[in-house]
Amino acid sequence: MNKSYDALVVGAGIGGIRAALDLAETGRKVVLTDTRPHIGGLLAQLDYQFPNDHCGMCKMLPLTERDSSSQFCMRKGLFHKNIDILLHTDLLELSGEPGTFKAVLSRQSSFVDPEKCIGCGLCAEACPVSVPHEFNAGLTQRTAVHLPVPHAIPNHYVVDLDSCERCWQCHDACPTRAIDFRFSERKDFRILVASPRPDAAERLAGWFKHQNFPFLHAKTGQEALDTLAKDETIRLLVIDVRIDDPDAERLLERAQEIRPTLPVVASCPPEREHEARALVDLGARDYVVGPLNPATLVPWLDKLYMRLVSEERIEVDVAAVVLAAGFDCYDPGDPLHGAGQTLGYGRLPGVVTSLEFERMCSSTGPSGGRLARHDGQELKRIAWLQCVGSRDLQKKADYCSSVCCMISLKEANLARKRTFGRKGGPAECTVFYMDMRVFGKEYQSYRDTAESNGVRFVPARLHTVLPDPDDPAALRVQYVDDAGRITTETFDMLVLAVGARPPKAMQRLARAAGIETNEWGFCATDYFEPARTSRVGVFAGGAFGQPRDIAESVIQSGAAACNASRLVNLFAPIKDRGPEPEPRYRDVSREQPRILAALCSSCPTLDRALDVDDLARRLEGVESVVRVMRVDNACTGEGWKAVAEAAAELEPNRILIGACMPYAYVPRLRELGAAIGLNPALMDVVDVHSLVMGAMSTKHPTDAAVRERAEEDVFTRVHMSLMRLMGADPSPLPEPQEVTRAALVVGGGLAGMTAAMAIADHGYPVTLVEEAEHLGGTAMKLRRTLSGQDPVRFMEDLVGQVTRHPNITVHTDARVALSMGRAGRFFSVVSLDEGSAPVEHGVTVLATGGHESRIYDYGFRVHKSVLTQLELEQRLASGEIDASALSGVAMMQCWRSRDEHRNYCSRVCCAGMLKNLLLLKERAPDLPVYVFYRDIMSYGFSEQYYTKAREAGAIFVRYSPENRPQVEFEDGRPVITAYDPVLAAPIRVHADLLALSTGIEPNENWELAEIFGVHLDANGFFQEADYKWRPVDFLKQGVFVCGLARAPGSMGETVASAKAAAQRAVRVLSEKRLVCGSVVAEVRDSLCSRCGRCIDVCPYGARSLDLDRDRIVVDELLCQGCGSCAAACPNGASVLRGFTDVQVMSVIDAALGNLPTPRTAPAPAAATPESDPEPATAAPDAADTGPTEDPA
Amino acid sequence: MAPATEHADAATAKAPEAPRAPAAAPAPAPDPRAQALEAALDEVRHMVAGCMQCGTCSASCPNQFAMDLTPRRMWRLLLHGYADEVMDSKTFYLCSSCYGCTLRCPRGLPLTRAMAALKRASILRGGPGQRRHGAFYATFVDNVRRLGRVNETDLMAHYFVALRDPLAPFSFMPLGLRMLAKGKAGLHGSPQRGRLGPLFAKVREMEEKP
Amino acid sequence: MERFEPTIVAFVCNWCTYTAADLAGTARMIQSPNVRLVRMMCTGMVDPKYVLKALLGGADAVLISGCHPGDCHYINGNYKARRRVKLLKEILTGFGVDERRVKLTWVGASEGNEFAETVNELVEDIRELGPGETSRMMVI
Amino acid sequence: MATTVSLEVRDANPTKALREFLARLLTEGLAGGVLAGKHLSANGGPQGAVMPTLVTDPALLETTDPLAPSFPLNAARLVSRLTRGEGEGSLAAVLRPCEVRAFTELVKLNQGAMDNVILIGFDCYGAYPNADYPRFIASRAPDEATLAFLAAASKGLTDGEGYTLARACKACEHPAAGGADLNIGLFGVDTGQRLLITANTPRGEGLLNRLALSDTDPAHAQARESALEELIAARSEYRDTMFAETATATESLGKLGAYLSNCISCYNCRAACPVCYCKECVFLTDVFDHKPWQYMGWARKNGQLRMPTDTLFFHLTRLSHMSLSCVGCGQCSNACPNGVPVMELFRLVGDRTQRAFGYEAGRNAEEAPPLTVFREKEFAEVTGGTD
Repeated sequence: MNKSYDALVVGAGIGGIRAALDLAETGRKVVLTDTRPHIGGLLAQLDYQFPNDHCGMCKMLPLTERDSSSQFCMRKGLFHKNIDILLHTDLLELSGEPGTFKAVLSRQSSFVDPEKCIGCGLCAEACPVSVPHEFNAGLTQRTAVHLPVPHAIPNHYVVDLDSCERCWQCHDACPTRAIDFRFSERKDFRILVASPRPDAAERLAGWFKHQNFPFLHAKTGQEALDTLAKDETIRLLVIDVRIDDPDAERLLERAQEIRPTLPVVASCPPEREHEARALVDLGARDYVVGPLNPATLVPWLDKLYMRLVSEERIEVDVAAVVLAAGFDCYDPGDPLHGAGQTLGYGRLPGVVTSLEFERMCSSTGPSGGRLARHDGQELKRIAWLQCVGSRDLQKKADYCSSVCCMISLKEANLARKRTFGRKGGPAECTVFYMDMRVFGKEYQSYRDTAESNGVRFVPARLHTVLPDPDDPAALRVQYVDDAGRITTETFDMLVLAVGARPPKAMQRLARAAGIETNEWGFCATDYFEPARTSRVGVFAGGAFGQPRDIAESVIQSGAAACNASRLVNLFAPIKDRGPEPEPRYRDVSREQPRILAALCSSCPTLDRALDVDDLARRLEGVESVVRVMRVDNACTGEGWKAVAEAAAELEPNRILIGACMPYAYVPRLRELGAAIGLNPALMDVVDVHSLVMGAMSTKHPTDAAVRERAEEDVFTRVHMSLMRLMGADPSPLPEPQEVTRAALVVGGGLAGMTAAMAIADHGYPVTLVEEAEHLGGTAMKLRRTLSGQDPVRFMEDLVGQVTRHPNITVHTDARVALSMGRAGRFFSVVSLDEGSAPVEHGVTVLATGGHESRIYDYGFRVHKSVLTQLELEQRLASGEIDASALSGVAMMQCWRSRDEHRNYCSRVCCAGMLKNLLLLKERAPDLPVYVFYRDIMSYGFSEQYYTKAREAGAIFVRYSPENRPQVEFEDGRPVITAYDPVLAAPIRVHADLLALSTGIEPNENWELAEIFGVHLDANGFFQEADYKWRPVDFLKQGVFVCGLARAPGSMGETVASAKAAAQRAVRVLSEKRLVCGSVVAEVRDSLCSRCGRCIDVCPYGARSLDLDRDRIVVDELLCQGCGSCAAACPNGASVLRGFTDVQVMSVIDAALGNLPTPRTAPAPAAATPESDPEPATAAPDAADTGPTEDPA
Repeated sequence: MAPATEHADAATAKAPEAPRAPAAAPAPAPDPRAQALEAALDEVRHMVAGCMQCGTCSASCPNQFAMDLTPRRMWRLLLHGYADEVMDSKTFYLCSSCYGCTLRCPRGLPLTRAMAALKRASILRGGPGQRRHGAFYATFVDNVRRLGRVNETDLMAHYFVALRDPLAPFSFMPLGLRMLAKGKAGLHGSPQRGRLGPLFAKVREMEEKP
Repeated sequence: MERFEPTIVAFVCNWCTYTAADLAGTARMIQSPNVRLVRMMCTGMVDPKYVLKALLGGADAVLISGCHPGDCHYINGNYKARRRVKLLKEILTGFGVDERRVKLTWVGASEGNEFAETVNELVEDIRELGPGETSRMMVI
Repeated sequence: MATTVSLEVRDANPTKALREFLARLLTEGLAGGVLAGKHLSANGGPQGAVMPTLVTDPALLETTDPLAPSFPLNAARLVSRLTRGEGEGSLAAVLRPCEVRAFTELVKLNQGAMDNVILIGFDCYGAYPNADYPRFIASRAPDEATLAFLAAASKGLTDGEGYTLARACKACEHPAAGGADLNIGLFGVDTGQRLLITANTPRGEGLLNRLALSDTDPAHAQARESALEELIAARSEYRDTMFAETATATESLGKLGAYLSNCISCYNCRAACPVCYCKECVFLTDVFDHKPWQYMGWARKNGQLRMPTDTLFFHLTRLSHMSLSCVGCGQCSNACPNGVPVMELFRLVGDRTQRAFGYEAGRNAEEAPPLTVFREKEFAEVTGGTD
């Protein structure tokens, strides 16, 4: 029987992780796969991410029930009790119907047993291979057996079979026998060769005598089929394309019928290679071209064998699928589509891609983060060239990759930071661009900051890149400036801002998943529902459907998860889900601490480095330790069984495991806890191996001093853990809180209605409050989308669905007057015409929307000829404006946007302009249309409409904020005077109409912000918890934000954010009771003076003064366990569980060897090296030395 | 297409004087030649409409140094409706059809073709500019047609005649002498003479067919 | 003569620096064996008491290390830590404790080499300074 | 500009004038109670401590003598108790400047409220340590002793046989109560004729309006300013000498240990400290409830262990907790049974830490305590300039 999951998420980058977590947190079982050997996708390589130039990925981790997932840096890894992660795994096939899909996965083997690999690296030392390391974008070399990423925990080596030279030295070097190339099974790997050549099998057997594969021979197709039919032990079929009776194609088809999972490969003479390729298209795995010779065939076939026997085919039943395979970076070195040739990429070492530059800035990169020229000289002048492989019809990319502008800004910032304080001053940074696309929420100010920090922006495209004749390591670049002058400048480095491309295996994945791709090879998605693919039940998360930045990817994944969750819900409603069996833990709060310690000795490292028996003896002497046992395999089930048995015998109330890679064991602790009835918060795992690994590989392990040192180190570390565990608070966590399983959605526009529908579809009652008389909001005013859909019908349908939905109560003409409570349990009052209505709800979604700004300027509202783009859209739709009767139309972008008035890009205006422009041009092709703009923000696939608009003959005139177009009126008709930078001359445009892109403003939100205890940003939008990682959350849990109230966005983006918010809301509602994390703050009221310092420092607002009871209270769901309050409290009235003063101070004592242990006890003089100081340094001043506090 | 722009202040403008084309005043008498010219220019406008003014064409042009308008500005003028400025310029005549701009244009515009189309339009239009800038071009082609390859001496002789400028030969004298000295230009006849005649005839035949 | 090996208690944040320390540890970049890592959830929870306890208990130096400003998992814990360390330095330097014995740094998750560098630098500094006074005093 | 009025003194007895002033507050309903130092025994004498006393009956103000050079405890904590939570009627508290500043700190820590209290400070010449005051007053009548003190102190003569002004007072550079609603001016004033009353806050202004006292001659106010400046200069000089001595005496941790070697961990200093507001000191909680094996471990490390333990730890921790709020009232030294010069240490360190954060304890109720706020870019030197 197949393992079954609620959802399959393909791609374990940031998008996939978000989708998987969103589903897992609502109790859905998820299988998360990635073709790479690590999680994190592209972001594993990016240490710094705009717009704050730091990481913060960990902020994605669950906030409620924190204990069910990992609580450490996500670069190390991730686990969640409801997620199974399969790396090195591809989706082969997806069959069946939504709700009952069957997915076939194939997991490649890394040939290194993760249960045995201790990451010592001896294999890599032995490996003779040297190939470019993908992690560092090829800037460093790696061996065939290597660590894919430096920071994963546990970090296991993997063998890259493609580059392996089959010398087997790694196998011999491995101290734990973790590497397995399956030597012994070759003799059972029966290979059937279907070839007309009479000696085919004998010849092969001769070549493979070392491998000893059994070869069988079939001279005709029929013979091969007969053999297959009767001999089930055949493991591989080799088809020579020259076979007849039946021919190769037919043979392959029939063979697949007889043995569907049998791997088949083809062989062919060079002239018939196309036939072999055709066989691969039909399902053969690979082919080999003759004339065959043992030097190439043997490694090829042997590697094939190793793959076949070690790769795993996994079939799973899933209800829904989320595809989040992200994007790849454009390769300018690609021989077919590369732009590198003209730009010197691959030829001049100073020309690098943005990804390569990113790695150069990274501490784990080739130079450890030190920026230098390739000849070692200081990097003084760096240039970035935008749109390499994007917005380039020649490179088949009529789209904008959306992220490169911001990446270049970030890299310029980084470059300046990395070179700051150096003698010659920070590096000079120059960005060559066409349009700086800073269309995200805070991106304009990000650009402004870069500009004020000295980053230079040049609107030009570099053309020629040559080595500088005076300084061959530098680059001489040429471009034409606005005035048309050829300009030559010298740079030390040129960074190509490479665009996004569909993932390499996109075609295969699309075929396997049965989805359509768009003309650029990305997943085709629905305009209004960008998370929807062409196949029902298969959703697109992250940047799979379009290149996106982190925030947008996270939102997109939330939307995909929400769609998947809705589907899963049809098959297994969360509401009806039985409560998970809660483990019952023994109450040990009245017992003295009794610690069972177990040291893993499965790996020889520890024993080699120190005297483990002595160590165990010493540890047994530590206070509260009842036994120190040695476990053979702490990493396997058996090892844990031994611990469980000992626990049953000794009834300890604390357990400490000394093993390697503690993070890997956290899920095990939960299991052990359930098995022996002890709360896992009273258990811990301490790493005892990494400390001695250094000693083992670099120093002679038999040196007594080294061994003693190692023992001391390990002892101290374990001792510290014992002390922390000893002080662990055994009292139960705060009582979980009952959840009111209903939602309040404020705002009845597109976002509010979408969120309400999504929550209601999960079976929870929703109260939808709209201030206006009717549902609909701003989206109701739209008449057309850029790609031609009908928003009116879409909105009318949605309003209809919402009004009819049995779980949704709609209040129009209504406002929220009051709200109190906390996540899971709110009480609000809605004031209506006919009085007020109380609402009890567990979550709140704020979707109060925004509107087109109106600023009375440029003759707006004075002259009839001036109107906003939205008005133009409506009048074009109604026929009020007849395009053919016009003699000229002018359009003005960024009107009072992206400047001191409203320093953000409203995102939608350029698309709105293009939409009206194209409609005008469609109706009157010869109508002159002039667009005055700063940067056209046609990000993503809307770029194609910009191209179309240009092609349709519209004239775009760039202006700078310092030199804005001037508008006068002649007979009520606008006359615009502007400076055309290309003509280097002013121009005057006479038009009948002037359409202004006025931008989006949020609706008045401050009152709601106050009512719900959330914040607004400087522009009046709601301030999300974290721009990148928690875009629809507030710091206050249980309240979510979406739509224009969060940030400007298109209808599709609004829908996505609404669904993402709904999914977050469902996460709270899916629990009957909400449980806090085990690291949570508490108040010892008897000590508390109510000074309120803890309230001031709490970043989550989790603390408040309860006036009725006159005490400080902690909202344990809001509390994330940062401990700020504990540090701020002078007398320990505020306590963080797991990190109490007693615990930390005794850990410090243990760290310093200040606690009694059997060995230190009898001979204090020889205790530690520190206590044996040099006389000369020990007594410089009598007052400083002696027992100064001697009462005598 | 009625151009609706004008230079606001011709005195400060570096671009040539703009014709004040009345917004809605079509030419009174449709001259077939003018119509053909307008159609030819429209074709070019259509070719370059997708231009984003990135300047790659200008930067990649090896002859840009000699042009009076950079290619980018020329496309821009054309799109703005300043056909005369474009027609009066020698930029497109200086295009040596290296295809550098076409290869590198991120919008994939057929710029070399557009240059050639401008040359054709210019011939259609005639006028003193065309004679001046077109002289070399016409002489060159004629030279190739007659001799089967370029004979520098013969070319220059015909060019000077076409220029109708008695002083022109003197300005080229130093270069001519140096070339003669290095054997780069000679008076000997071409063995290829007339070999391209059938090719030219075929092209003309093809062009004349509708 | 054996080289003086300083004992350093390092309070590192669970998110960034602990990861970096792991990275440095697995990459074996840290030369001194005497760095005792005490994992805290956040630098913002490092009570001045802990630093004092470590120094009085015989540590030759105390290192506090967490996420870069703007990168704190808990939003702003590192800013609070910076003020506390400022305060501690003001107090302790007056009593002849060299400023270098209390060190605060920001080390991001992938900055294993920065962590190793920080530690190695600190070790060098402390070697130069010699053992802390308290390692010879009978104070707790 | 702050209003300064003149309070007429009859019989050359400013104490009496002050009593009458306080009585007016009670009888005219401007305050529901008056908290001020009061001689508990009418005759003074060796037992004659002057304790803060809450008086609601104007008739019972007769031995009230806030100006007496006796300072048995810092009354800020008493005002804190009287103002925490919902108050009943308003209170007038006559406090020394250091008490006003301590109270301001406590208000920031939510330990009291300014709303229902009129703070009346006065120009403070200082006070004698608890042990010295009985010797100072000897057998004199309270008013007589106080008047004699004021007369002598105005000439800078405060020390006599068996009694010297507390060092904290001698080193106090905040002798006037700038943060109080009203400040009674004595410095440079002929206190036989008048007292000056200055309103520092709108509430103080309102009060003075209600009391309708006559404005003072600007010359009197000017004279007071000069005297104040002079006094501050003298005290600052004394303070700097004291700082230098203390800094030398504590220049290493070893010396600090010696400095504190007489400490018996009685925690009187923290009990007497007005700004140590914890309900219970952490050093008295179970956190420091060490197990016998822990003591043994510590002892074994160096072969011996001073008991009681945690002395240096306690003082350093208290410095980290309270030095930013230290107002220098000197009650810690006053309370120490073993003569540990605690005040000197706290003033020295407090001066340093407060300066580091640009903060001054008690200066302004609006100023946030340094550890409760932060800025994104500050103190780059702490991390060596990296961020």
